[in-house]
Amino acid sequence: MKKLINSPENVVREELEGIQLAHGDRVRVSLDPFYIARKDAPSKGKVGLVSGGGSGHEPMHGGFVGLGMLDAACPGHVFTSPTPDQMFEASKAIHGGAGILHIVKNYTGDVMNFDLAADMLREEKIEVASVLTDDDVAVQDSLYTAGRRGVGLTVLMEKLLGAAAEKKMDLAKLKALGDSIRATGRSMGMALTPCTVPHAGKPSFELGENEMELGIGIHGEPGRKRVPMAPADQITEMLMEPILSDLPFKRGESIILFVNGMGGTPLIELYIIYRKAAQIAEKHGVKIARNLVGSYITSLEMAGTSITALRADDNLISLWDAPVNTPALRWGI
Amino acid sequence: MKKLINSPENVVREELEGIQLAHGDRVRVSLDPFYIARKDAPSKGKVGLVSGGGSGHEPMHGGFVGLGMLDAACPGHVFTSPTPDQMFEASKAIHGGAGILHIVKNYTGDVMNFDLAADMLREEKIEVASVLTDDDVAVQDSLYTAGRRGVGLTVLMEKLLGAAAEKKMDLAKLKALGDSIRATGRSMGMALTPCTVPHAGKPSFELGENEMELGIGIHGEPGRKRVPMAPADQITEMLMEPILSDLPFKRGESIILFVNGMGGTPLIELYIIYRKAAQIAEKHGVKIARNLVGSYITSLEMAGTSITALRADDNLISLWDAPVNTPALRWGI
Amino acid sequence: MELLSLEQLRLWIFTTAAAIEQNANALSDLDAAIGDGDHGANMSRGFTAVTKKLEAAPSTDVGAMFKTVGMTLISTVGGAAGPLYGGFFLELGKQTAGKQELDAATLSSILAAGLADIKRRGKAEVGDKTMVDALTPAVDAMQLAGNDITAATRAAATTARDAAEKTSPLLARKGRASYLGERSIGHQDPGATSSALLLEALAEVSAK
Amino acid sequence: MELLSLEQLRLWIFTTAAAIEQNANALSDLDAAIGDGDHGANMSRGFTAVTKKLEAAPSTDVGAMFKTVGMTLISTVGGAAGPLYGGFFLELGKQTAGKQELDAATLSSILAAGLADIKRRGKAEVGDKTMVDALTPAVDAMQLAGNDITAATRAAATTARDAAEKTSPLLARKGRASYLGERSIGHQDPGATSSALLLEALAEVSAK
Ligand SMILES: Nc1ncnc2c1ncn2[C@@H]1O[C@H](COP(=O)(O)OP(=O)(O)O)[C@@H](O)[C@H]1O
Ligand SMILES: Nc1ncnc2c1ncn2[C@@H]1O[C@H](COP(=O)(O)OP(=O)(O)O)[C@@H](O)[C@H]1O
Ligand SMILES: [Mg+2]
Ligand SMILES: [Mg+2]
Ligand SMILES: [Mg+2]
Ligand SMILES: [Mg+2]
Repeated sequence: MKKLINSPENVVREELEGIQLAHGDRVRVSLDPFYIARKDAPSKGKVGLVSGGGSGHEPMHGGFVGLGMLDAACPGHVFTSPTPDQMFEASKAIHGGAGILHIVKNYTGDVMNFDLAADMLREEKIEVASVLTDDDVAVQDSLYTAGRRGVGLTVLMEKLLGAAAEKKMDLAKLKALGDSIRATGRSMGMALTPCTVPHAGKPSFELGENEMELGIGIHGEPGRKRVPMAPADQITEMLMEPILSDLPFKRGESIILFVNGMGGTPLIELYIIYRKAAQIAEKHGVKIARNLVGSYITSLEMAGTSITALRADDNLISLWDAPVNTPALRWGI
Repeated sequence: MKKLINSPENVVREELEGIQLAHGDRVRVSLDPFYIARKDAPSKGKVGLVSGGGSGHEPMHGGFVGLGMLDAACPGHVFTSPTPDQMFEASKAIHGGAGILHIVKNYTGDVMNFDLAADMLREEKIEVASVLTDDDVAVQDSLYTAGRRGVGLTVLMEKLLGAAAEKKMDLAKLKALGDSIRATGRSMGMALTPCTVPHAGKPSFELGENEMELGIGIHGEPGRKRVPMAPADQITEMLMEPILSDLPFKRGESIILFVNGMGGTPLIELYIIYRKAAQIAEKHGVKIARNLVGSYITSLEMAGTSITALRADDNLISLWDAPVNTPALRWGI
Repeated sequence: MELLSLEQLRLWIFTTAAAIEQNANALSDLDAAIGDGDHGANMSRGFTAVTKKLEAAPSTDVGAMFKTVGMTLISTVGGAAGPLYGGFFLELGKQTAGKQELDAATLSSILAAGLADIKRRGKAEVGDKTMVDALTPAVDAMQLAGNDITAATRAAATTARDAAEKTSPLLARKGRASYLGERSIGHQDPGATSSALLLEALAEVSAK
Repeated sequence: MELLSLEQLRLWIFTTAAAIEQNANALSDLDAAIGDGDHGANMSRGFTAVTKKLEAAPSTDVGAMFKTVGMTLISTVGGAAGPLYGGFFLELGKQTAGKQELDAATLSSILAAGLADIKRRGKAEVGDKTMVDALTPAVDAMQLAGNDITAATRAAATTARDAAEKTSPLLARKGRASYLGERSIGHQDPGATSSALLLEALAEVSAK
């Protein structure tokens, strides 16, 4: 394992110290318990948006703390969901009196820990609601599974709800908006290489020179199946077709299209993927109203990509265009 | 070699088509010859800023085309400097009547090709000046070498000159400003892994599990020396100390500090590097006025980092803060 | 043996911590195969913190001690195992408030209550390839074993280890492993394995 | 042989293109060791384009043909080799404007002029570990060899190959290889190697 770290135990703390030093103008970092909060929080009468999850997905979530997006983010250890005390303290720290909305990716651990935090907050008479993301079409949803994983849609969810919260939308309406975004966004990802969790010290799986993993999550886990290596255009089809047919996205609809890198994939390759994804959307008569191309929800240094499509009406588009000022996503200000 | 590409020959063209599809609102892509230009160029009376270089360094340079930065960028084949006809056509396309400034990284090929383009432009009675970047302290400058390489400083140069050009600074003044930035910026980089040029199909060098390359450039070439793997804090010292002592940066001075990823390094590691780099600057009494952390000048999927420090007076800081709206760098608008 | 004292129950926790520490890599390897490879690290981080806490402030009664264990696990383990094991020990704490010692009947009934809390929280049933698969038969075996704690806990430990191994052929229906579908078959469940370690430690302590 | 015709000189370019194509990987490997691994790809991209151009529009005289070669290399090769080889052929073109054939004296004098252009552009001297190290002794050898083109070009080719091999122990002082400092020692220079291929092709054509 070769990494730019000092020791596996200190990765998250030292990263947080670096974020404080680099972005202290916008965020305030707590080291006990770990969380990153907006420097200007709490803002009176605004619903507080709090997310969190294992580390190793940077810039998500900490890089999305700031005006027009999250009020706080709770980083767990690498690929391990954070603990209720983090979510509790972070939520209290940024509570502006209008309640708290937790944005939670659908993993057993994340869900149970955020539930415990919500219970603790309610005991303090703080109103709490939560929105789930479970957009990964690679996982079949059924009563007999943990349900679909929350992946790329989480980034769009945090941007869009952040913009709505900034406009002082109330908790119930935010929760409803989040649920409708959850219902109309779909994603799928693939990997060319595994990644190495620092404290594990070895790759999360082995992959041959002519193999790739299709239907991966964001925790270095293997995908739904292992398939032979293919050209970028074919890979893009293997991701786009299941995404488009799952909802399904219909002819004439508009979408926000998000082509994401898994951490070790250079931007030049993401544009080659975006090129084909846009051609496929066009072929299906789906209009790309807005797009995002880059590595925003990652699995450490894993090489690979994921694609997310979200149905976008004019309201969603105006929320997308609204000003955002975070370390990782910024425009309009 | 595992990459998200269709064929080595088409990498650059397909990337450019993807950029056109993703960012057509801001840029106009020419496929013959290859260049990326501001959609709103030429802008009357504004000096046109044109840069370029081999591909594989994304987002540099194409991702920096837009308001407040470059008017055009010329991508060569991967790690191969572009040709004079590209620079000539791009410069003509964005010329607003106030002359053209070429921002050139100091590599024999880049310099000679831009020189040929400048000759062609002068034959068309277009005023041309050029600014070099040669900020890599790993290379000893002397009459007996090709001089120092242009690396990370190029990103800051393009941002700062872009802001000045937007303010309608004339060609002579821009050239002088660029030369002063060139004189006061220093960089150094290292690699944990090589990278693989698509048409080569195999890694640019071999590196053991406990080795790293110190003093690399941005073309996948080996560094000045191969040294044993070390913790992030020590690696940061190996980069920062030569940078600070070379100029040298003096106690009480302000700098813009840029911690860059080489393409395959996750953001979480860059913040660990930034943390130590900021501590070292502090120890030397050097004030970090502004910072940039991310993968902006890369070597395909290489894992590694480079650090750039630039002396920054109030004038430079206000140019840094000026609005910029490009696919890869955006704020204030 | 008829009774387990507060001191012996503290020793159970310390023995568990040592066992987790020893098997941390093995647990993470199991998790890497069908999960995300952190179960060992999560558990050892948690039980290291628990050990510190208990050594710092010796609890006055069994209930208080279990509560400390549960709270500490919840705030240090994270992931799925944190709330599940944390809730398990909180439940043990509720059931033993004020007690200084436990007999076999009480011990098996509180473990049953702890298991019930895990099932309530995680909604897993036997056969879903989770820690529930190890704990359920173990608790049953203990209830049948009667009043000798040494024998009862040994029965529970042996049953748990076998049951954990039997999770290997199962198709996961809960937790991360369920994302793998068919690919989850043929790997032993890490949580069931850590549960077996927990009960093995209890048997060891009860044998002394 | 006393004279090289326009047709034979075109054949020289085609033969060079074939040789570059054959050795593209070898040239890139040499460049990977002390540069950035693209010299083979750059040269073959350039000479493929040149071949297309010349086949599409047969030039009317030697100068026009060399000019086409130079312009095409400049707009397709890129890197350091593009302007250097491009400028080299542009210079050959200037020297041979309107000519239909060349004798040995002219041939060696125009090659000397082309080399001078490379040195002017690249500011490299003999010993800097560049293509100049192969071209300089080759051009000298040719001038000494006298009026038989077959013998003169053969002398140039052999000298160039030896000189290219002799770049291996040198410390690079120009181009990317110079960034490696001491580490550039022990590797043969790719540009010197492609220059040797260029002259070998000329010798082959002149032997027919
Ligand atoms: N819903 C559930 N009910 C009971 N146990 C579960 C459930 N989900 C997961 N587990 C247990 O948790 C273990 C994984 O724990 P751990 O790896 O620490 O958390 P995570 O899966 O969040 O990384 C699994 O092996 C399984 O035994
Ligand atoms: N200043 C120079 N003068 C003469 N030849 C040079 C000079 N710099 C580089 N070269 C030649 O160019 C070759 C490299 O060409 P190439 O790899 O195509 O370009 P680049 O170095 O830009 O990738 C070197 O092997 C060397 O022979
Ligand atoms: Mg986990
Ligand atoms: Mg090159
Ligand atoms: Mg796990
Ligand atoms: Mg080269």
